[in-house]
Amino acid sequence: MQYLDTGWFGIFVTVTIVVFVLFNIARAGKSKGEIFIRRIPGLNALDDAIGRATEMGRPVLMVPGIGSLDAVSVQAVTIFANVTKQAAQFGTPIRLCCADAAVYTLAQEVIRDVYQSQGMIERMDQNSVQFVSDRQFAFAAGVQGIILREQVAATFLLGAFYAESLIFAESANSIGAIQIAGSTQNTQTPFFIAACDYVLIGDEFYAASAYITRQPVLVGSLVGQDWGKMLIISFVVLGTILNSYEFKQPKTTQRVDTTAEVRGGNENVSSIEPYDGDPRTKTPDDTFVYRMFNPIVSPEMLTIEREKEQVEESVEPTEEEVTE
Amino acid sequence: MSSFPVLLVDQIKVLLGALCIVGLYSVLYKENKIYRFFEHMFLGLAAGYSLVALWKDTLYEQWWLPMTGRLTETGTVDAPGYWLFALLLPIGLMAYTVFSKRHNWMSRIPIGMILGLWSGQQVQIYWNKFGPQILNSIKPIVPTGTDGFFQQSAYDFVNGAVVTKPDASLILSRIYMSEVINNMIFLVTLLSALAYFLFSIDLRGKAATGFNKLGRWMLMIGFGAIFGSTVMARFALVIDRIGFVIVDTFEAFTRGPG
Amino acid sequence: MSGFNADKLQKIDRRWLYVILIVSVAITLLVGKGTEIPVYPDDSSKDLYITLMNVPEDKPVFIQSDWTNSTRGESRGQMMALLRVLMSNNRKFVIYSMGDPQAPQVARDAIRMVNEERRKEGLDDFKSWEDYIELGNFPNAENSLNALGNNIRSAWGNRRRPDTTGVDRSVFESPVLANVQKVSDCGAYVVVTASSTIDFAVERISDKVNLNAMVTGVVGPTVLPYKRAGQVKGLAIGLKGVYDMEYMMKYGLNHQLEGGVIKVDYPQKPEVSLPPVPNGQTFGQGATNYLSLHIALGLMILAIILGNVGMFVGRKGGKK
Amino acid sequence: MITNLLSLGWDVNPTDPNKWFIILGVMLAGGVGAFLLSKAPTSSRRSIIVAFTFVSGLFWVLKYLWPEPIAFREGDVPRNGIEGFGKYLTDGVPFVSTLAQTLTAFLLGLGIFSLLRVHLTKISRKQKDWQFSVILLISLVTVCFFGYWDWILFNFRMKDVLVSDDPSTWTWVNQVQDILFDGLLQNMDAAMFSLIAFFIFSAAYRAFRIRSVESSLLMVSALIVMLSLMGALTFVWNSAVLQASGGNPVHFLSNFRLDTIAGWVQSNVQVPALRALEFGVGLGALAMGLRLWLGLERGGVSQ
Repeated sequence: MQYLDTGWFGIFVTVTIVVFVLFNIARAGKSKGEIFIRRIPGLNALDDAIGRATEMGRPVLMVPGIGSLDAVSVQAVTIFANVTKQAAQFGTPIRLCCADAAVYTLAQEVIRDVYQSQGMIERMDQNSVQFVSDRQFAFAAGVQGIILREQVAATFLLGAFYAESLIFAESANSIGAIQIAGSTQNTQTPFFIAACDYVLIGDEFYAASAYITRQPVLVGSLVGQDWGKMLIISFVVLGTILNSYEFKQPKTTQRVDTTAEVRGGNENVSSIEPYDGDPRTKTPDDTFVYRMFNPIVSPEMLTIEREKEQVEESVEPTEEEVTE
Repeated sequence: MSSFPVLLVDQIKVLLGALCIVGLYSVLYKENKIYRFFEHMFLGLAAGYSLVALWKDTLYEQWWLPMTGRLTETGTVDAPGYWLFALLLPIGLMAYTVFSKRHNWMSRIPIGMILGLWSGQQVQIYWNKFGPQILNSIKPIVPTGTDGFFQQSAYDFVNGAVVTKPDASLILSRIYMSEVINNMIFLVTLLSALAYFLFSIDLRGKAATGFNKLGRWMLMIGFGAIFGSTVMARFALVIDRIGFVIVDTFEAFTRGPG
Repeated sequence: MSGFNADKLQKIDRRWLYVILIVSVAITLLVGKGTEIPVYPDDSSKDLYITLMNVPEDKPVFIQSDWTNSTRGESRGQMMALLRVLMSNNRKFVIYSMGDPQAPQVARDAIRMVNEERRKEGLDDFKSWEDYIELGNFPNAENSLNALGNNIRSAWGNRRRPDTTGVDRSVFESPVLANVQKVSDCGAYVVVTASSTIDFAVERISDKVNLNAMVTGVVGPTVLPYKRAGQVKGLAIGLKGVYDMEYMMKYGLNHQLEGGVIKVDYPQKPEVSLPPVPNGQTFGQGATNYLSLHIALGLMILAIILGNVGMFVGRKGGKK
Repeated sequence: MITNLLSLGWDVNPTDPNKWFIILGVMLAGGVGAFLLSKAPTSSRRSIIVAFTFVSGLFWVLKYLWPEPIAFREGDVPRNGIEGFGKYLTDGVPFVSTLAQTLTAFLLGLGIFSLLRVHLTKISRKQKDWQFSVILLISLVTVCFFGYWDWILFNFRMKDVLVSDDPSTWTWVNQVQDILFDGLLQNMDAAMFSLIAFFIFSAAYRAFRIRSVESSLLMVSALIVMLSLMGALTFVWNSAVLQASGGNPVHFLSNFRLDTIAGWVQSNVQVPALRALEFGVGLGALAMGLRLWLGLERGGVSQ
């Protein structure tokens, strides 16, 4: 009954991070939003972008990426709900283009709620939230067409973008739209940096809704994530110090990773054996840190007795028996 | 049923392909009617195809067959069905309550389930993805090789030929000052970039803001490298497409039958 | 006056840039056919070559082919280079997709094309069932990989393919998969992809198999951290990766050719010495398109320089 | 084998003539359940959604946290309840794995409905460009028709004649489907994809200027990588380096080979920077997953 697959350490770290997040959410709930959050420049530009679209009387385009329904899409839709709230007040038309049916369903519900809660349901155009296509480049072609034909004034490209990112960003740039973009896909961030006015980098995307809404749950979770980052930082720093020390020690043992046959199947096992080669210093896999991350599983730990099931002979003949 | 000559079909395909490329490329000049034509055809084909793939690739394979079971060609049982799958239909259909003013809240049940399934997995994959990377980020920053600043070469250059030194593996195992500096750069990059994403700490003082700024600069270098690599990918595709228009089209019409 | 010219340099209409790109690539493709370009393969490509050349004879290679025609420019070259190495060394393989329903078809086409190449060289075809098994598509990479790592026999248990006599049988009865009890029984696992399916493979099975990747230039940088952490053993990136592989297939690695020349060396791994592939074609899509890539990249660099020169001169002119 | 999947008598024998009654019965029961659910009081709605979400996520969390039975082989009898539950979880993976995608598939109808609504409105009101909407609808119906016909021929009607890899066995229906899919759709995909190369060109030309430290760093690192990707250039550069070091390939100067420089930037700056980014994003996803799973996120799904 051991955690042989990942070792206890991995589970310990994951659970610690989970506890960090939940603890801080609870803490933030009590402290009534007094917690500090660093300024995120891209988000301050949201208002300007909507203002400009209002002046020009042209629509605001929002795209939650082409990912399926997950945290990234939900996060994007949450930010779009805030954009829509403002746009609704000014009566600025919006276009929200989806590439996944589930995201579309969610977005439509959320956007309708926004208009309803603002008491302006009559301002909502039925087709303002659209499902364009669930095929990547058909979606790209469709949205590019919308950008160029409707001459959108502002674009919000937030979510999981892939290759199509630059098609949107450059098309919108060519008609002079103001653009705010952000993706958790690192591969697309450089293109957003090249073609857009404001870019949310990496984790800033997840911090966005906490920054905009200042809801205690979100703010607390953000603090919990920061604790998680500090945990990683401390692992790296402590590990570096430990390894720097250990790498100067002479190598006396060596680790052997092999597979062993256990109960009619192969399992990965490892053992520590004395080292008698040329004198040298420790290698990475001799260190304490390495063993933390890659626990030693000895064949003895896998020794276990278990009964076999009584298998009833199958009544139906198998295929081979028929052909013979 | 009858059929067309295979060669003719190939020629039509290549010709249509070339037309599509020219039609969609026309948007580079400006948005125009030809582009609009291909765009709408594209959207229509894609939606139609999604409707086909919906049953063919997803529901039939992942839902219908597991629910009703499979038979082998001789009619014996290959895999039994599971009736529990049948419950997915009513749950999925709850999403269609969006059209009802009173019951539209129910559409959030399938959505919640999809999100729940995704969320549960996050806990599961976190360590598998990041554990080895944390371990790999831990690098020694004290040299163990003291006989020089740079790592000695594991090779000698004798009479115009490269010869491996006898103690090559030992030399390669030592850590020299140059590598320590590399590791330091690695460490500083990692830590400054990580610190850049600490949102709840108020940065005061030159050192803290400077470190933060350094993190952003390092990220920019990283993004630049991605940019460079991606450029290769995009150009490789456009080269392939131009090759398709020029070479493949030409070949399709010059090659004989068979 | 210089200000006027410089301003032009800064603001070349994008359409002109596009025309220049198309024309120069097209001309290079027509004129530059068959030019061999010297190259220094990346270490990650060398590691991939090492993996592929060292696959044990009795273990099949698992190929997760997740690309479609839209990245044909890179992925097809990678796929074909991979197939050439394996077929040339007579290694069995299993091929399947987890990324896209269209992926199996393009993979089959690639196998067919390599088989045609082999026929031209007077070599035997690789036959389905005996030499390789094509499993088709598994929708949803995340879950399919979970299931694969969990229990390969249940994940693939219901796939059937015709044997040499045309009778559908369970794929585990084929010579390719007969000895495979769990996913770690594969000789190597190669993901050929243009998308994040490599991330899913790293998350879910990198601790169980010798995981390698052939990815597009876009995905490449995100896989590099995995490569450095050892989660991915070998890695070919983009068109350069294709040509790297083709070049090593032709000239070997740390291998003395006639006249004592080593075309591709690997100073970090002096113990390795790998010959070129024993037979079959080596150069393919990588060699054909690599020259055009030079031209395109050169144009891009030129454009960036021109833009900057224009900006600087223009700024000076403005100050006057 | 799926045969052992749930081993709780939840299976249906495909040869059983009553199987349709069982399946239809379950569907109906589910429908009745959904109907009863729709009568739930307004105050309990949020809890119902949160409960569904929680239960769905619970499987994977348990799968991760529950101890896995050691060296468990097919046909083994679990020694105790803990092992039994662990085996149950492992066996459930193939079943739970497909759930999200199947549910999303059921939702596609909503998406297609949205598409149709937009374009039918255009046509019925004769709005600008309505002709193009007609083209869209025609393409949609055509590909649907031939797609399904092709599937039926391949899998049922002419299963023994048609070979997917051998076009000479195909009928005209399969050929039309092939033209629509391979000739049109695939090529348009590739064409749209390759458009990006042009956009990258113009974006780089416009944005890569030495204006600020940030844009300069971005530009320089992109240039180094691009240069190193040009094999011929690398070759010339490296040959020059070799000459400078007196023809000695193991000389200290060999550290300045172009591919070595690019590799250095990649391993010492790009890798740690991206790793830091990913650590953050991973934590963000984990925290958000947690909030969604426990129903803490307001304003999103569980309003």
